[in-house]
Amino acid sequence: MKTSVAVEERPKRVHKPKVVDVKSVDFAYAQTKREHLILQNINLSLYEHELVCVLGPSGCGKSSLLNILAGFQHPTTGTVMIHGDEQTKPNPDVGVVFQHPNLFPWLTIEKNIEFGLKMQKVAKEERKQLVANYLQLVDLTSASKKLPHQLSGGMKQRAAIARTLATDPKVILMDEPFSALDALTREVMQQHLLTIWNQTKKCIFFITHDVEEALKLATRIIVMHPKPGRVVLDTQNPLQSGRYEEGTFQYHEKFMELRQFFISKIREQA
Amino acid sequence: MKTSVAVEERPKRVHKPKVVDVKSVDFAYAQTKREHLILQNINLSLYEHELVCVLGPSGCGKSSLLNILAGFQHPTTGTVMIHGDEQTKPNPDVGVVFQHPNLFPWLTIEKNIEFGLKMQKVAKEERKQLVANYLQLVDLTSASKKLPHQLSGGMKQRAAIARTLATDPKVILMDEPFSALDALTREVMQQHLLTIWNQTKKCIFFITHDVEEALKLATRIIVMHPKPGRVVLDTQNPLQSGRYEEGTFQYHEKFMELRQFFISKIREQA
Amino acid sequence: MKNTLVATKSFKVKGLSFLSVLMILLLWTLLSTLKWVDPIFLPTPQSVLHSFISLVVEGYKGTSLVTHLSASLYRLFTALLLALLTAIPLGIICGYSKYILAIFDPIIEFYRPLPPLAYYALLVLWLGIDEGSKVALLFLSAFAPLFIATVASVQRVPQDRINGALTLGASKFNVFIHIILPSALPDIVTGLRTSIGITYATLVAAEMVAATSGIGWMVLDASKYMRSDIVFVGIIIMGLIAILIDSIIRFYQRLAFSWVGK
Amino acid sequence: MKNTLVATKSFKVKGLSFLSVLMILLLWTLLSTLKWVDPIFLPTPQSVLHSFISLVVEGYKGTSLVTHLSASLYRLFTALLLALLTAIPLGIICGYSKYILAIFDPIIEFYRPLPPLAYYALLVLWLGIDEGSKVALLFLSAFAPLFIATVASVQRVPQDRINGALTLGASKFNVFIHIILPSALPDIVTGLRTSIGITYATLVAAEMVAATSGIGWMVLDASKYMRSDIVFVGIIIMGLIAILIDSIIRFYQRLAFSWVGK
Amino acid sequence: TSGSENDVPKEIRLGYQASPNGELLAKARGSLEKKYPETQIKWIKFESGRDINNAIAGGSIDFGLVGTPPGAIGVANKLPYKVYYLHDIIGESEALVVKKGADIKSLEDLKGKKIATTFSSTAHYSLLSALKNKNIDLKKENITLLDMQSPDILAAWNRGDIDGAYVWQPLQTNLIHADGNVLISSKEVAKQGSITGEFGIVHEDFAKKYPNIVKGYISILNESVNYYHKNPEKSAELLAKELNLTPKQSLKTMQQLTWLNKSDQKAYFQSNGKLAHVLKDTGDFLEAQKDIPSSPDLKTYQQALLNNFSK
Ligand SMILES: Nc1ncnc2c1ncn2[C@@H]1O[C@H](COP(=O)(O)OP(=O)(O)OP(=O)(O)O)[C@@H](O)[C@H]1O
Ligand SMILES: Nc1ncnc2c1ncn2[C@@H]1O[C@H](COP(=O)(O)OP(=O)(O)OP(=O)(O)O)[C@@H](O)[C@H]1O
Ligand SMILES: NCCS(=O)(=O)O
Ligand SMILES: [Mg+2]
Ligand SMILES: [Mg+2]
Repeated sequence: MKTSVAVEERPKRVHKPKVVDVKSVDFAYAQTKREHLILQNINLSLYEHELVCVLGPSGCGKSSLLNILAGFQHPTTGTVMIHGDEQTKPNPDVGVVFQHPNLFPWLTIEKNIEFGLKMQKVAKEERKQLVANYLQLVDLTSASKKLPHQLSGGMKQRAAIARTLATDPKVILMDEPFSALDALTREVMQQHLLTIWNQTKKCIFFITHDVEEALKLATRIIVMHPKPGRVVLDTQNPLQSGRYEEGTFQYHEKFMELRQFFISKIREQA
Repeated sequence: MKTSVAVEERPKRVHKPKVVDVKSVDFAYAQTKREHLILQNINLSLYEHELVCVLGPSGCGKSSLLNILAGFQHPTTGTVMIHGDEQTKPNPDVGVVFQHPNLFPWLTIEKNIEFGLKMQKVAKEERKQLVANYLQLVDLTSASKKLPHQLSGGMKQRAAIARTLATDPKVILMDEPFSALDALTREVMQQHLLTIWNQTKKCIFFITHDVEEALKLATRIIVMHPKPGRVVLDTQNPLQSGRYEEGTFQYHEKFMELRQFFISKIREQA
Repeated sequence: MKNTLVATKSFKVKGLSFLSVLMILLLWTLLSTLKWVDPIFLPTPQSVLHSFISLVVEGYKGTSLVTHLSASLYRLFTALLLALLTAIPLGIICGYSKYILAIFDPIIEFYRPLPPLAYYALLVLWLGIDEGSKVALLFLSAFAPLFIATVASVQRVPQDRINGALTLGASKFNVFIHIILPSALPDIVTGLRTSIGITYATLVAAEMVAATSGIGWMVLDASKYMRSDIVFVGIIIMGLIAILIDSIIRFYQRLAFSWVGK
Repeated sequence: MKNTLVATKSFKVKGLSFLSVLMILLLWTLLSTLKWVDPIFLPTPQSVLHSFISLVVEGYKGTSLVTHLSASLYRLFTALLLALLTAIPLGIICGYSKYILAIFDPIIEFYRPLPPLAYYALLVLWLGIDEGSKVALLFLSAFAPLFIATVASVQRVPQDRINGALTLGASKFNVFIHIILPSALPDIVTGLRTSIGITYATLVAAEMVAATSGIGWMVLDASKYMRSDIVFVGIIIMGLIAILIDSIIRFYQRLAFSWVGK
Repeated sequence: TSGSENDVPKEIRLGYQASPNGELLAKARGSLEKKYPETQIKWIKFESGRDINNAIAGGSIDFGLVGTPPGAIGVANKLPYKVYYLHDIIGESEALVVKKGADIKSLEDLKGKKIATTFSSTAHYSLLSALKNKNIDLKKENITLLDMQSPDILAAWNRGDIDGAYVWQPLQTNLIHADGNVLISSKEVAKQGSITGEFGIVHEDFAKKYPNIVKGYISILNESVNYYHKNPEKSAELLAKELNLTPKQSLKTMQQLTWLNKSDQKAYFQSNGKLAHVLKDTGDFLEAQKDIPSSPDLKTYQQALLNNFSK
């Protein structure tokens, strides 16, 4: 099916500081044959106060790319720079929010959020203050003394976001963070994320398989294709999320059109 | 938010045979207090070649209603009639497709589909023929000798549908059957379901939490509210699924409007 | 070991269990009191109760019941403590590195299924007839299940959890202390329960050679003199102690690990 | 019991395990051949091998090794067969009805943790010193774990699966035959493995009283004459048999239950 | 390094058996305790010699008492001990007792019966020797020999699990009282050439370190035997408690073995003395029975004897 929606194939020149710089990254899992490239020639720059959504069929390498950005895996060739330093191992400059909340189940919500601060030897008084702030930011002050299993899915995911934010990372990577939530909760969480993003002006790298979610959240949308994983589209979101207000954007005349465009783009090779 | 979409609050008088008749059903779980009604005063008639989608916030009693229709639970008061006979226990007149495929993991796909026929003592020759037909209907002929765990999620769910169809039930109940599938597979499965439904003209009772799915599939949409669970809206789908063709319906001028209407309807009390 | 089978015990279920115990006691009383069964084979409940009281008051063969019990429990817990101090650290290391595990794996896989009495003879030869060989036997029984549970529990720590801690700035050491240990602990405690169960089953065997005290020795000795009443008392005491020990650990598990599996 | 710890064995891992076994053999050879350790404590590998050959050729004390082995395995498998025939049907019934379970639960919960030797004394009293008491001891060891595994496996059959079968027209009887049994079978077989492990551990104890054959008796008898070489042979044979039995069942599990947990 | 004359250990651990001989009398009279008041004396009871072998191998005891077969096994296995004193030669104190109802009048009648004894002991040796002397083959005659320790034999006897038992005292008396008849005793078997006896062993290290204690204990044993000869009734009363028999029964059992004092030892311990030969014969028999892989030469047995008596 052909569409004629006009999307700019190059990201707009942004005058914000560069946070992440991926240069000609190839990647293959160690145990598999060298020829089985999972990612090929990835080049990508991410900037402050950007919210980049990554779309692509299952198995195209989205998570693999995120793992490399996080330092969980190492590129086979090429480099990843975070704020000018090469990324070699997981570190608090790069925060990660996983698909499942991944909280430490034996720690209260408060203690979970405090964990990163403690690891970075933030003084006790300051820690307390920061934890209180982030609890408030994600609206969990009243649940602070609870254990994760006593919270609902959405609350847990919010706590996970707060925990990541608390260590003040330069970039936040999120791997389908809301996919396990039910439709209504997901919508609430999207709101929350946008609010927080607008307040903290972080650079967020957000994987999703939901085109609608990408259109709602992203300032910029990346589409990947598999075998080997590569970026086939990298564009500003015409429905700039900055302008997002509930109940209005979905009536945007282009929404259905764009949705269809991205779906077909993802499917092209799948 | 107020909407002024015109939906008829009464189902259209349908001149098709009545399949299911729910009369003033109340329901409470045995172990909970009598006063904690899960369902209150449910009245519902389902007809042949109807595809009824049920929407409602989590915990409003959708699954409980389905369990009663299936005979897994018994109404505290009121009756459920299937083709004029009172529903007292699970039986092959009422087929069920669960949220997870629920296939018998030690049987091949073929044997899974054959299971119900065998239980009903269909002669071997006939069984073979029927299994072959249904395998073809759900496009699984080539996977017939495989065990369920060797199949993808969508294939498994298709096998489950074939297994249920094979016993030629009067009504098929489906509890969020596609919610565990990824977005692309789900769309394919919806297509499949509509094709099968059009071929078999079954009465299908379909629970979903996805408004879009309901609008795409249903001939009729029911909205339930919780505490106690009750039907608050029962209406024909203005985007008659009979007219569904890929790529066209979503451009229906009313789609976004209807979607918003149902979402707000579901949320009203949640 | 596992929790009592009947998980959520309704009043009716509890009542039935109680009735069942009652029926057994009744049957026992009938069979023995009416002399349908020879009292050497089945002592009367009265005589068992009487023996119990006299055991409490006078002890058995010049040693008080408490001394017998504490001798056995001392052996048991010394062995368990030794197992804790060795199996858990070694298990954690082996859970970390499959190469180190590969070194110990064949040894443990080989000796684990062996009947303890088969190597007890060797232990006695090596360590003598004193407490040494007894504790060693119990230690070997305790070691394998605890080691295996520890290895598995460490291997089971989700990589995501470790990665999560790393991105929050935890050092490798902190990951070990703050992530691996608390994650593995519940499984290790469950392993400890299995381990105690297996070790407890070896207790009487350990008191078979040249013991002069211990509840297991008491039962063995009484059986040689056909004192069925004392054998019964011993068995009942052992059963109750086992249930008590397991209950305590289960209580602790519920208290400390409410988050597990949720 | 569980699978060997090192699950996916790379070449390197296998090599290390092999090296580890080799090192132990080497150390053993050195310690014993150079007489650093007294040969009654640690016979030389040569003498153990020699004893093994002479056991195979001449047997032990007039009875061939095969006869000893088959005597032991006969006891073991008779007990297991009896346990299978009782624990599984009873376990299935108890898995179905928590009320029937409530009747048997306290009995099994009480006797399960008891050291087998504690009640062996009673069994000998009741059943005499012949095969009866030996098989009974092994049977009781086998029964509890198998019963518990069966109950749990039946309780674990997903209600959805049963409901699914009912809506496909299965009668209650058919649900039992076509759904409950195949669903529970993999867990029952795993329970059987545990059960065999526990029963095997009791094997030597069962051959302690008045046996005249059996691999366990052989080890015990040899130890009375300080024949450490034969004790070693016996232990090695027992270890290998245990590993063999477990491997066979594991092989069957992989073959028959490829669908489990997927 | 051998110890000085006056070295006294903090503790002496003795593994004993309830055999009605000089050592048991010394224990009953507390002679050792009196002689070494500063030393802790620990008496540990064993049911048979094989357990004493194990105990001394593991270093759990300093002194022990074993019969000739376990002693030969120990020497053949080069256990770290020396024989320092022959307590007694066994006579009627060990015997084959059969159930009155079992209809056993001679060894030939044992066909198809179940007989219990403690394997690797003097009793086992005597039983096997008696059968061998009559050319009775266990397999052919379907005789089942069961290995049990004394208390288990009593229980099995009372339950009717066995038809007979070759046992020592005090169990022998108990079995006779429970409807038992003596069929043959070790006295007769000894006459046929298979002598059994009970002797004391001491751990090599202990003997090296405390030679004077060994000498001291020998003199206690000598004194004990002499005391018995002078005061048999009084001795019987003392042993009655240890044996759990009446004084009268005790005296009878004491008379059923030959007590040997220090002067009697020479004949057994001097070069080419009797004891080494008895041990050698026993060892050879055990080798023929496949109980031990090989019986060493006579010299090895001779070297195992601590010769304190030829001087
Ligand atoms: N640990 C691993 N070892 C080897 N191959 C792997 C591993 N993890 C993933 N792969 C392979 O790498 C490819 C990319 O996987 P990845 O998880 O990055 O995809 P994805 O885009 O995140 O998919 P999804 O949308 O399903 O999460 C797939 O072909 C996958 O099979
Ligand atoms: N077995 C049960 N016993 C007692 N209460 C139950 C049981 N199952 C469900 N409930 C309660 O009944 C109510 C309705 O549950 P039900 O599963 O029917 O809701 P639902 O609409 O299907 O929700 P969802 O969209 O989350 O599947 C809920 O409040 C739930 O807690
Ligand atoms: N009566 C002596 C017994 S034993 O030492 O030979 O076992
Ligand atoms: Mg992924
Ligand atoms: Mg539901």
